[in-house]
Amino acid sequence: MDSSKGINVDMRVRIGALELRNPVMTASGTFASGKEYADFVDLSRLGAVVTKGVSMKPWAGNASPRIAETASGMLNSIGLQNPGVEAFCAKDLPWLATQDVPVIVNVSGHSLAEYVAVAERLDSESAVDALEVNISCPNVDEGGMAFGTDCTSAADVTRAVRAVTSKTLIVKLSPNVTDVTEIARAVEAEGADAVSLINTLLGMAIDTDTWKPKLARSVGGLSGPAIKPVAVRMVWQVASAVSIPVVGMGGIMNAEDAVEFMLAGATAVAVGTANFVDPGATMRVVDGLEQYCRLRGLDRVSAMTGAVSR
Amino acid sequence: MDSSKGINVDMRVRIGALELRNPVMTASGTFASGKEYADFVDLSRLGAVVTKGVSMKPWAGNASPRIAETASGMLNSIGLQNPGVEAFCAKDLPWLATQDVPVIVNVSGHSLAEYVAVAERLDSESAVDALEVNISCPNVDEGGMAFGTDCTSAADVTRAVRAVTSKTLIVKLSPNVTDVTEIARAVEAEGADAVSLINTLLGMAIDTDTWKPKLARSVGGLSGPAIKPVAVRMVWQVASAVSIPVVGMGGIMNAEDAVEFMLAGATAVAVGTANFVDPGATMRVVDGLEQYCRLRGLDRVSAMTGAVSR
Amino acid sequence: MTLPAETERKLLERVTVLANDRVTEGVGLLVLESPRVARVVRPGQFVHLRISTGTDFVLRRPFSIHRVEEDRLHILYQVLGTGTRALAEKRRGEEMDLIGPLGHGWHIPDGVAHALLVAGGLGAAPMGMLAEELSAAGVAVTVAQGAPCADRLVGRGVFDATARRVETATDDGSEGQRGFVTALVESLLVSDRPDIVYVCGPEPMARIVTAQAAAASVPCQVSLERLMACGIGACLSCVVTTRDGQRRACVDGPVFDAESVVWDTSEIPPKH
Amino acid sequence: MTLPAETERKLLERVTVLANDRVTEGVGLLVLESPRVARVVRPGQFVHLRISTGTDFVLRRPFSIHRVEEDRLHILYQVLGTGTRALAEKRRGEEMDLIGPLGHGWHIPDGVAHALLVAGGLGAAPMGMLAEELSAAGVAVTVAQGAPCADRLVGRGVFDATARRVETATDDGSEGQRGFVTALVESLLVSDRPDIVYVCGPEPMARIVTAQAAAASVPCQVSLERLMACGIGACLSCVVTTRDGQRRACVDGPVFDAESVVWDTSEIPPKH
Ligand SMILES: Cc1cc2nc3c(=O)[nH]c(=O)nc-3n(C[C@H](O)[C@H](O)[C@H](O)COP(=O)(O)OP(=O)(O)OC[C@H]3O[C@@H](n4cnc5c(N)ncnc54)[C@H](O)[C@@H]3O)c2cc1C
Ligand SMILES: Cc1cc2nc3c(=O)[nH]c(=O)nc-3n(C[C@H](O)[C@H](O)[C@H](O)COP(=O)(O)OP(=O)(O)OC[C@H]3O[C@@H](n4cnc5c(N)ncnc54)[C@H](O)[C@@H]3O)c2cc1C
Ligand SMILES: Cc1cc2nc3c(=O)[nH]c(=O)nc-3n(C[C@H](O)[C@H](O)[C@H](O)COP(=O)(O)O)c2cc1C
Ligand SMILES: Cc1cc2nc3c(=O)[nH]c(=O)nc-3n(C[C@H](O)[C@H](O)[C@H](O)COP(=O)(O)O)c2cc1C
Ligand code: FES
Ligand code: FES
Repeated sequence: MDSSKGINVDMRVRIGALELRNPVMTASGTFASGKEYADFVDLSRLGAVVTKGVSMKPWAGNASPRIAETASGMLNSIGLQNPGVEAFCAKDLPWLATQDVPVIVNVSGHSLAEYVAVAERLDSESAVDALEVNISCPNVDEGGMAFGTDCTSAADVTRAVRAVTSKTLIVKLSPNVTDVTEIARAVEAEGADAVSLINTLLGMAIDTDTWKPKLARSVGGLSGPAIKPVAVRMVWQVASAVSIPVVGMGGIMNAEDAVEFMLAGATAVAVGTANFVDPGATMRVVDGLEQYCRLRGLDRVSAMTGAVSR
Repeated sequence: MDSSKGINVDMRVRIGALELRNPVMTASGTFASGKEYADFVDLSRLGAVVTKGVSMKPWAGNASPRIAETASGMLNSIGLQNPGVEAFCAKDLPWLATQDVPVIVNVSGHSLAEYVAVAERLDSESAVDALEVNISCPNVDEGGMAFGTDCTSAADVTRAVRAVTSKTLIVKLSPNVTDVTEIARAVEAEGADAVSLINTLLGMAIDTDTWKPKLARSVGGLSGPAIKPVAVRMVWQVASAVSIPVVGMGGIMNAEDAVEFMLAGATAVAVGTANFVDPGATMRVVDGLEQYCRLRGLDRVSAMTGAVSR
Repeated sequence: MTLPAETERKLLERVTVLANDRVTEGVGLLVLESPRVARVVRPGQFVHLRISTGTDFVLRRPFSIHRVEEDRLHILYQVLGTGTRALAEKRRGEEMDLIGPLGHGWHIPDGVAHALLVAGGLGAAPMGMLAEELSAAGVAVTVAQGAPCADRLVGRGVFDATARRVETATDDGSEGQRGFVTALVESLLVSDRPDIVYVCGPEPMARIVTAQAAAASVPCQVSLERLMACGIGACLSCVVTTRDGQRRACVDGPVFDAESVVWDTSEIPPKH
Repeated sequence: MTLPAETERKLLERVTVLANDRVTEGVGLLVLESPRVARVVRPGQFVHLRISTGTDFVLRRPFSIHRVEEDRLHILYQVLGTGTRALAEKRRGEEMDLIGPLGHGWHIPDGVAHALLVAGGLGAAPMGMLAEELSAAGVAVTVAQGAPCADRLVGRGVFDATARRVETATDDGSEGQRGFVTALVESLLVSDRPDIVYVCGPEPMARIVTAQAAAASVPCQVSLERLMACGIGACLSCVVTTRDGQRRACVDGPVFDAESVVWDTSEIPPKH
């Protein structure tokens, strides 16, 4: 930081036991394990890498087409395709361990037992700094979102994972619910160290030429700028309902969007769809956040968290 | 219809006891009672006019600012400002009665009693063809959306209004729920003749200059193209969950969007935010739908309803 | 005096950009060929312009008519956000569509002999045509114009051509009196004894001028900006609180009798 | 023969439009000044182009490199939807950014002496550079090209300049043989006895050619199109089912060993 440019900004934020050098994470599923972005992103300048969802056994994911573009957004129905936790530990983790960046592994499951098994398997991996338990994937038939749309099952998954992991535990919430604060409180009560939100909104698009859904799976998850107002609202609601940190995401394209989420109550943010638009998007958000703080005379980024006036 | 351009298309659709000359309605709150659009729209060429929400007593609505633009959409927190049902019957209805277009009055309430009172008051008005009961307004503190996010209260309102009206009864559903089909089934069971959806998604935007919410009320309803994928998905889900007709809306900007909703299962559609973009939008949707049918060799527009392949 | 009445009919017109030039840092002058609207627009009315035809930003943008020259509309605009940035990119020959003429413009009561026009910043935009009509009708016009600096005193051409007297104030003193335009108003109300005050500019300034005019017992009209979706009276996004209840800026305004305005927090927050 | 290897490093390059001209109804040729990518791109690779900088449509669009001329990339594109319509509007001098070079292009095995290139419609796009490299390496090139009509036989320039033989088929018989290109392939496999077949075009056609090549025991490579979000291997939106499991078209393809492809319903639905 060049002092001639003004004050030094303390960019650090804390999520559970984890101190991040800045609040900018990658959103799960949009950054793989980071290797693909290494030509565009200096991983050591990220707050954290959040990996693609990892399950116990390999998952093939859904049929194609798996994406569709929509106004200011996109639908995806990837369906958590992944090679399973063993392959992840064998291939991705060793590489990530060399990258000087906190690693948050996104944990998927078809069943409560699978969530627990993945969490347990990862607990012994020193390269893993935190788990983000995805109870909000709209793209799998069993499990996924079903766990995140009901307080009891959300609490059950959190409790069970909490019991087997000593790592920082983040639970990722679904926006496809009547009252997101209720779910947030339920997972907080079971020992989640933080919540992250939002996962994608369940959506659909139909091809008016072929009269078929644009996604082979019919429905998928909506992400991108289109959903930002819904995401900001939910972060704002949840931040005042729980006392654990909130990781905000949904449509963040630039630093100003990240500021909006922090003002709404997010301690950290994640950049998802924007990585597809600009593979270096995370770097621009990091730099832009720091620049914003400097221009506003803020000496720490965390001063923005929840600072929106009521 | 010029026969040289191909087949005649039967554009009529039926919603309860109401036969519409085509499936294109206006979305409540975006068209007032139509007078303001008379320079741009031939009202007699609409399927129906759906009025702004009408309550028993005059409502002042919310503080300003009441709108904010978002990516491919907008937030509004108008808050059902209206002069009350008496003023509506005295000023708007007589004018509407001369317009040769079916009139659907959007009914608002702070309480169950208010919904009933408005419905009762309108039952004797011959110029009113149908009621659309809005149990999904995200912009009022009591009533509004609270009724539409819970099966029991949605059923209660429907039952109570059904008891006092002989008119076609449409219930307007909120998208801010975990399972929209559950609410749709509940109102169907209580005698709704149709459901309309979606009302706006609850959203928020924050001004990163002032650190204040962009809307005076903090949160508001998201509409426009951004929400179309969510709307299409919900129409698709509801259409296969109930056997009453569905009126689809949310982000319809042109005829192709209307086709998408019909394929998903809508019998009729409503055009909202698009009226602000192009005050003649409804006319273009009517003409475009007919043109689309002609090009595809469809002799009736209703052939598209629910025709998306599974 | 009898001036043509505002038209009742709103038009949707496809218009061509004839020119779009930078006037000063962050301000442009857009000239549109818009014969149907040009024929009927009255001072203080506005048009609702569709800048994007994509879905990125869906709303139209309201702009006052600064002047009319034959079938051409002149619009003075400040580059602020998404829409005006895109507007500044429009090139000669491009087409757009607009709805207009909209709203209730300035009213010139019978018997007015001397008018004071108070413009703060881009508040000069809706006042060009007003100055022209007043002076054409034989009304003496004084203009008090304020801006951050000399460059930003936009619309000078028409004021110099029509007003008997033009006084300026700049925040940095680069032209005219250093300080706020309200200080000019204070003395002009005394020295020039206008029969009427017309004001447009940032709301805190307009509010002070309203009070100054009231204190001097001079009738005052103010043009207000509100966020607008439809622009034609249907959506209720643009309400202004008045003594007679909530009024829509797009049809009942943008010009209001200043004394009737209840100044609240509904103004649009200023941009940095 | 030794050809330069595909580069491992992906670049984000800000490029300038040097030309953007209509080639035929609904097809354009975009020439971009892109020195860094031009230097390293290999035949069959593609770039991921950011056409809009607004939020209206957020995804990039993938386009093959048709040819390279010094530091210029030539892209042949068909106007289909939102993105390509906007692309067709780009004028000389405008800037865009692209990521490239991406993907795994055509492979030229050692010992190939005679290659058959089969292009259906815009399938000619990724084959220009291939034809050039093959012929520069002394490989005899036969091109079998199909299109709806004569006009749509795009990329003819480079094929005529490099191929020993060019055979065409059009649906309407307006040039070459009437009917499908697959009929040409059937006879060329016999008459020309190629050592290798390269194919790109609509998937049903590519599938038939794959089978024809297999029946003739000639190795075959196919370039496939999939919907792509990231274009760099991270999002898994572009998977192709192969005998070795699901592969990403953007990094493991777009060129695949045709025999390994399991033809399913994941192709992009054709547009009207
Ligand atoms: C009746 C009327 C007449 C006007 N005449 C002029 C004029 O002659 N010259 C001029 O420069 N400006 C004028 N304005 C203001 C002009 O409309 C805004 O500057 C413009 O809409 C900003 O758009 P944007 O996309 O650049 O800003 P953004 O902030 O990106 O716009 C976001 C949303 O806020 C609205 N908005 C932002 N600022 C304003 C504002 N000050 N007033 C109304 N809406 C706003 C936009 O229309 C849009 O809906 C007028 C406003 C009104 C209501
Ligand atoms: C590796 C690769 C190379 C390609 N090379 C060329 C080329 O050289 N010339 C050419 O004309 N076309 C090429 N295409 C196809 C080109 O990408 C699409 O035609 C283009 O993306 C359509 O965009 P659109 O906005 O006009 O269509 P829209 O239908 O509006 O696009 C909507 C979404 O679907 C995607 N999409 C639609 N059609 C296709 C398609 N056929 N392939 C991939 N994505 C599609 C778009 O990228 C976008 O994400 C290539 C595709 C791939 C995957
Ligand atoms: C292609 C794609 C794949 C995703 N995969 C996952 C996943 O594996 N696990 C998960 O928790 N979220 C996943 N998400 C959701 C994102 O992490 C994020 O919550 C969402 O996209 C909203 O952020 P955005 O608008 O910035 O993309 C995925 C999103 C996209 C677009
Ligand atoms: C400014 C505005 C006011 C609205 N007022 C009402 C209302 O009074 N009653 C109601 O049921 N819906 C109201 N709505 C919701 C619309 O009728 C519609 O359900 C929603 O906007 C989605 O459609 P759209 O995306 O086409 O606008 C309003 C929407 C807007 C944008
Ligand atoms: S802008 Fe819609 S009522 Fe004024
Ligand atoms: S496009 Fe993202 S993995 Fe291929």
